[in-house]
Amino acid sequence: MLQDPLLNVIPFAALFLPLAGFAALSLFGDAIQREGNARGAGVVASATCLGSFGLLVWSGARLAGLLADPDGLRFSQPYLLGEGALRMDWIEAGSVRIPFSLLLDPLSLVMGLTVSGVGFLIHVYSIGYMAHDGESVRYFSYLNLFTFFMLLLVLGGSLPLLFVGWEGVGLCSYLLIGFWYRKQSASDAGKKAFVVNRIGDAALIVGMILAFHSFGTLDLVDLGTNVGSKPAEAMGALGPITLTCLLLFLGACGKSAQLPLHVWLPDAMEGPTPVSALIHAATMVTGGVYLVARLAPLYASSETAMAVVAIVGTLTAFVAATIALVQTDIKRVLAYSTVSQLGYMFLACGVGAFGVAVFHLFTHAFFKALLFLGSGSVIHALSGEQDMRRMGGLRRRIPWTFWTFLVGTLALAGVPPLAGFFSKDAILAGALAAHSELLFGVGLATAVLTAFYMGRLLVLTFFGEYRGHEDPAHPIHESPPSMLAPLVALAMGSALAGAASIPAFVGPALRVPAVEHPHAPWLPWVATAGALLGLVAAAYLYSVYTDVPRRMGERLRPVARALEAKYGFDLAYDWIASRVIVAGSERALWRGIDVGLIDGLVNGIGRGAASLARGARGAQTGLLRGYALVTLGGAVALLAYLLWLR
Amino acid sequence: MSPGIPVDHALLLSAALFGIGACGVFLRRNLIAIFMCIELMLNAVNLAFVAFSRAHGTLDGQVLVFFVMTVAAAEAAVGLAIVIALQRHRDSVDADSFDLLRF
Amino acid sequence: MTPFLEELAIAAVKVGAIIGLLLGLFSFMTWAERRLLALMQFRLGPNRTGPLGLLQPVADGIKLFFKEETIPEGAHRGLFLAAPVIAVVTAFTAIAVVPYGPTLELFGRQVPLQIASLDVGLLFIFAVTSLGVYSVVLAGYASNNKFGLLGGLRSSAQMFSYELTLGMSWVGVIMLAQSFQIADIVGAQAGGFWRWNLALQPLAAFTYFAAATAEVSRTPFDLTEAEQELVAGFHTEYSSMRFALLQMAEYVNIITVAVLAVNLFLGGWHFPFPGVPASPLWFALKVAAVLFVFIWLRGTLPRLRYDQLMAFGWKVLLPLVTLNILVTAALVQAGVL
Amino acid sequence: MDAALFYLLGALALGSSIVVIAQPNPIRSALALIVTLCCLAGIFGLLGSPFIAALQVIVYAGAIMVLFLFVLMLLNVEPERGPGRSRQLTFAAVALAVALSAQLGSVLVRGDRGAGVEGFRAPSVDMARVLFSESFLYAFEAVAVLILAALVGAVVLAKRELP
Repeated sequence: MLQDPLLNVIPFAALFLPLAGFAALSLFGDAIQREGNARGAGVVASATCLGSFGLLVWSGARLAGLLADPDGLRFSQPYLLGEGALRMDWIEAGSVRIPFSLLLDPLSLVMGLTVSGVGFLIHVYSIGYMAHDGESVRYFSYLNLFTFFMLLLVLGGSLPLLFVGWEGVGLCSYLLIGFWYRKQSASDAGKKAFVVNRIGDAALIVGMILAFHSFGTLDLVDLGTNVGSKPAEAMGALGPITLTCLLLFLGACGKSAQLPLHVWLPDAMEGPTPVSALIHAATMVTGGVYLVARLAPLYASSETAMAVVAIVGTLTAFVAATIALVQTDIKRVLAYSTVSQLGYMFLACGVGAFGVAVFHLFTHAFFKALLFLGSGSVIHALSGEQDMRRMGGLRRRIPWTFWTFLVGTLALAGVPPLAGFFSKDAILAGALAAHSELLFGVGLATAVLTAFYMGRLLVLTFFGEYRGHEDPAHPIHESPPSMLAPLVALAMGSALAGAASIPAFVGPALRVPAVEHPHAPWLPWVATAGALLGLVAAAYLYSVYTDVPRRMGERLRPVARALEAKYGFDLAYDWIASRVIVAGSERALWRGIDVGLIDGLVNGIGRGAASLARGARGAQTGLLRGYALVTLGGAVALLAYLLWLR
Repeated sequence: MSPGIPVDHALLLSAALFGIGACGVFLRRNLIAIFMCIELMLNAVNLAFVAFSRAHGTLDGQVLVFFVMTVAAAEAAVGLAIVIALQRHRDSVDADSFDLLRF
Repeated sequence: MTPFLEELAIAAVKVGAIIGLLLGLFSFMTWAERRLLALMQFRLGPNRTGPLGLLQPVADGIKLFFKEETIPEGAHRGLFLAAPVIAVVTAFTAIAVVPYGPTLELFGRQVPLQIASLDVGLLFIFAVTSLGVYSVVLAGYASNNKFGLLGGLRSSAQMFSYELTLGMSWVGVIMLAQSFQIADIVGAQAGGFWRWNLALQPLAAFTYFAAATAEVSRTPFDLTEAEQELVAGFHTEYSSMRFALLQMAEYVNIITVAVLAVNLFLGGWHFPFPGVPASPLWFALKVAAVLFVFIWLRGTLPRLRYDQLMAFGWKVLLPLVTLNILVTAALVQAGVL
Repeated sequence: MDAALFYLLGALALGSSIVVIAQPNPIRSALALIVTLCCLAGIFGLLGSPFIAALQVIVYAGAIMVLFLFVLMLLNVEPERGPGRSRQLTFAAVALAVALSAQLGSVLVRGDRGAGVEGFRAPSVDMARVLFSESFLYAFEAVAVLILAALVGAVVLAKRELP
């Protein structure tokens, strides 16, 4: 253990600071947010977030040398009261013993810094964005609570602790999506997100139980270590390891919006835009990726699981990108883009390039947060307008937003030397290294599509003529500095994050062999060409030959309809929910099991007892001597048995 | 004392008395008579205890008899009180006339 | 003579002597009672038959002997006839185990002045006297007479109410002597009247005397016979010899109770002061004194009401005797007594 | 001579116990039971338990049976007439009782006999000592409490309700 007691406390402090902010805001919110101090809540929330970030940076710097240890640093207990003064396990039941331990290694440090850093910027942004909302105290308290749970998810040293964070961020996501709960669609979207996530979470719980059953531990590091000692038969296609991995992956799918559980994320855009940026782009949705990367040794030992992860990721990336092509809502385009990019990350995991996945996660956090915040700025400028068909020509009206948004777009499209280029290139290289040409091909195609829909978005929003109606009372205006400053910061991050050698930094913590970089000097050129091709095509199609997309849509009517219907996922779920489940519940569960079986059983027992009693009451003659005679007969029979029959 | 008393015969006497008492419980209808038959059965048991006490040469059997007697006395007191209460309420001590507790 | 026959002979002699003595004492006591009561009530009493009327009991006996015996209609004949016999048998049996003097040296052998020495001693007396209740109960029941039945009921309730107190009043004495045997109890009281249980166990002595009075249905506890209300209680229907037997049993019981009182509380055959050798003479004098007290009581106290009788037995005597046992046990345990 | 006395008392006990169950008049059966009990007391004495014999007379003959007689006389119980409502029961009852008796006899006779002490006799004082000894003291106390409870119960049960 560390000799420096201060170091032992700091991760806990970083973790609990946002919780303290939440407590302060929810208990004393009205005092903090007094009249004439409309920003108090935002300032407090931002400060706690910045504090966490600072503490993590500080401990990261202090631990830099120690972090080389692949097992990371584990902080079992905060021993504020001196060594050993307060040793208690979080859960202790039979053989299950789970300490309240945090794990700080390069992986969780990267995640934690991303969460708190990007989170801080988004907090700051929110101050301006929510300035006119009457309930900003509630908003910021939720945001702080979210930060706490996210940090718990990231820093938790065991699966159950991670799961607490996991559920906590789910809760906050629900609360924030439905923040404007008076709007029907918002509260519906919140419920949808919650319900869909439950499916994944249930799988996660089962996976956790299975993991404990198979490995005897729920500690994140020990789980990875124990895999190696498992016998060969455990590695089978449907062995416990594979099964555990698949169940945990299903959980990850729910949280990270992978097929077929992605349907909640686009709807989650009903929440405030900073929430979309923070939760549904930069941090929470990457939880699934983090979980898979965290358990890299586990996944790496099961080829089946890896294949499933890779295929699901690739498919999600492609499908979401195609849907993004036809979306008209600026935030929905970004939402599908997020789904697509998360698919990319899972693709990376699936081909064994876990470090690269984290790298993309890292860069994606910057540029996607930037894009969301930029879109928020646009929406702010247009007083709530989200439909791209009623935008256009905003380039000169809101130049700060435009330029930062441009940086984000280029980064996402993968144009060098911006961040997205490096991480995406590394993913494609990983796919190539895994000798899966199909995955590589689809990945490349998705990259082109990504560039295309981003180009479309950029052109439709910022170029051409303004197609909406400007309300004289609310003229189009640039956002306040508190919103622009985070945009600028994130733009700088998006531009530069690619320089960070995350895979190399994270590598030791993953404890799986790094992917060999393929000898393909052509890859960067091809990737860049694809990105540029997509952007240029989009620019041409949506600014010069504007009726080509419409004609194409008419020509390829079924394809367009399928895309507009988002491949019918929602319809299918709706059908399942309203027909299969409702009808099944009514016919099978209610009439069949409840009325028929359970009621029948209960009533049957009652009737059976009644008829039995009717038959047996003849013995109740009320004659004392009759009863005594029966007793005597019993005694004689018992004695006879004991004497002669035994 | 004389060794001439065979313990077996005392035990057989005890069994016979017990049987007679048990028989009486079913033959009699008068509650008090039933009670007396139960006392007879208890005494048969006491006889067996005393016989065994003699056979073993220990006092334990006799101590048990003492306790049986005490319990019998308590039982007689409460039982007869119940009989008196019954007679007062129902004007009968015939066991067959108390048959309300039936189907 | 074999030792067995010798024993038998001695026992026979003792039994004969005791029975004769008791019969004489019974006769004398009927006379004494009548004379003394008369004296107390400023009357003369029977003084015509023989000197001072001493032959009156003999005359009464002869009269009763020749009287016609009647058995009421509807009486339970067997029980009616058996009741006086039970009374006499239990009365005489009880006194059989009571010693009346120290062990004597007669013709070169140790002769205890006692018909039978039983290990259970006091318990035996208790057992036999408790059987005596039956004569009263049965006599009352068998007579087919309302007064008889009521008398029987009263006396059975009274007797087993006071029997409890009676038995418990002995417990303190038994604890002091560490024996059930009367001879041991008397032995423990040797050496002066301050060693008598009357001094050491005054509460027990009082409760014993009260309970014994009730047990033999003497005034003030003579509700069983209560001439004014029940004619004569359980022996209303008796006449002739059976009446005489019942009377005899009653007086023998009184004598038994007196003898026991002397043995248990008055130091038995010991002289009140040390130095004087023990003798049956002292014993006889003490018994006579106790008997006088019984007669005296009859001449002095009025009869209690039935509820007073029960209340006195259960609510005064029983708690008192229980207290006595507790205190005695504590003192014995502490080594004081 | 003891043996002869034993058989005499035993026969008397058996005979009187049969009277107990056969005599329709409850008072006469009570008297027969008293005879049985006294015979048993004699047998106890013969078997070397004078203390128990004395107790038997005091407690059973002297107290319990007096109570029975008292209640019988108080309630003025009529003799039973006829077998009542359960005539069929009678035969079953006699048969079962005989069977039980036989079984008990065989069980008892087979019972463990122990060493067997010649001329065993328990002095009364020893009995008292055993009763107050460590091994039975608590049982003794418990029985005392039981008696108290029975006393209170009997008083409450038999008490006439106040108007």
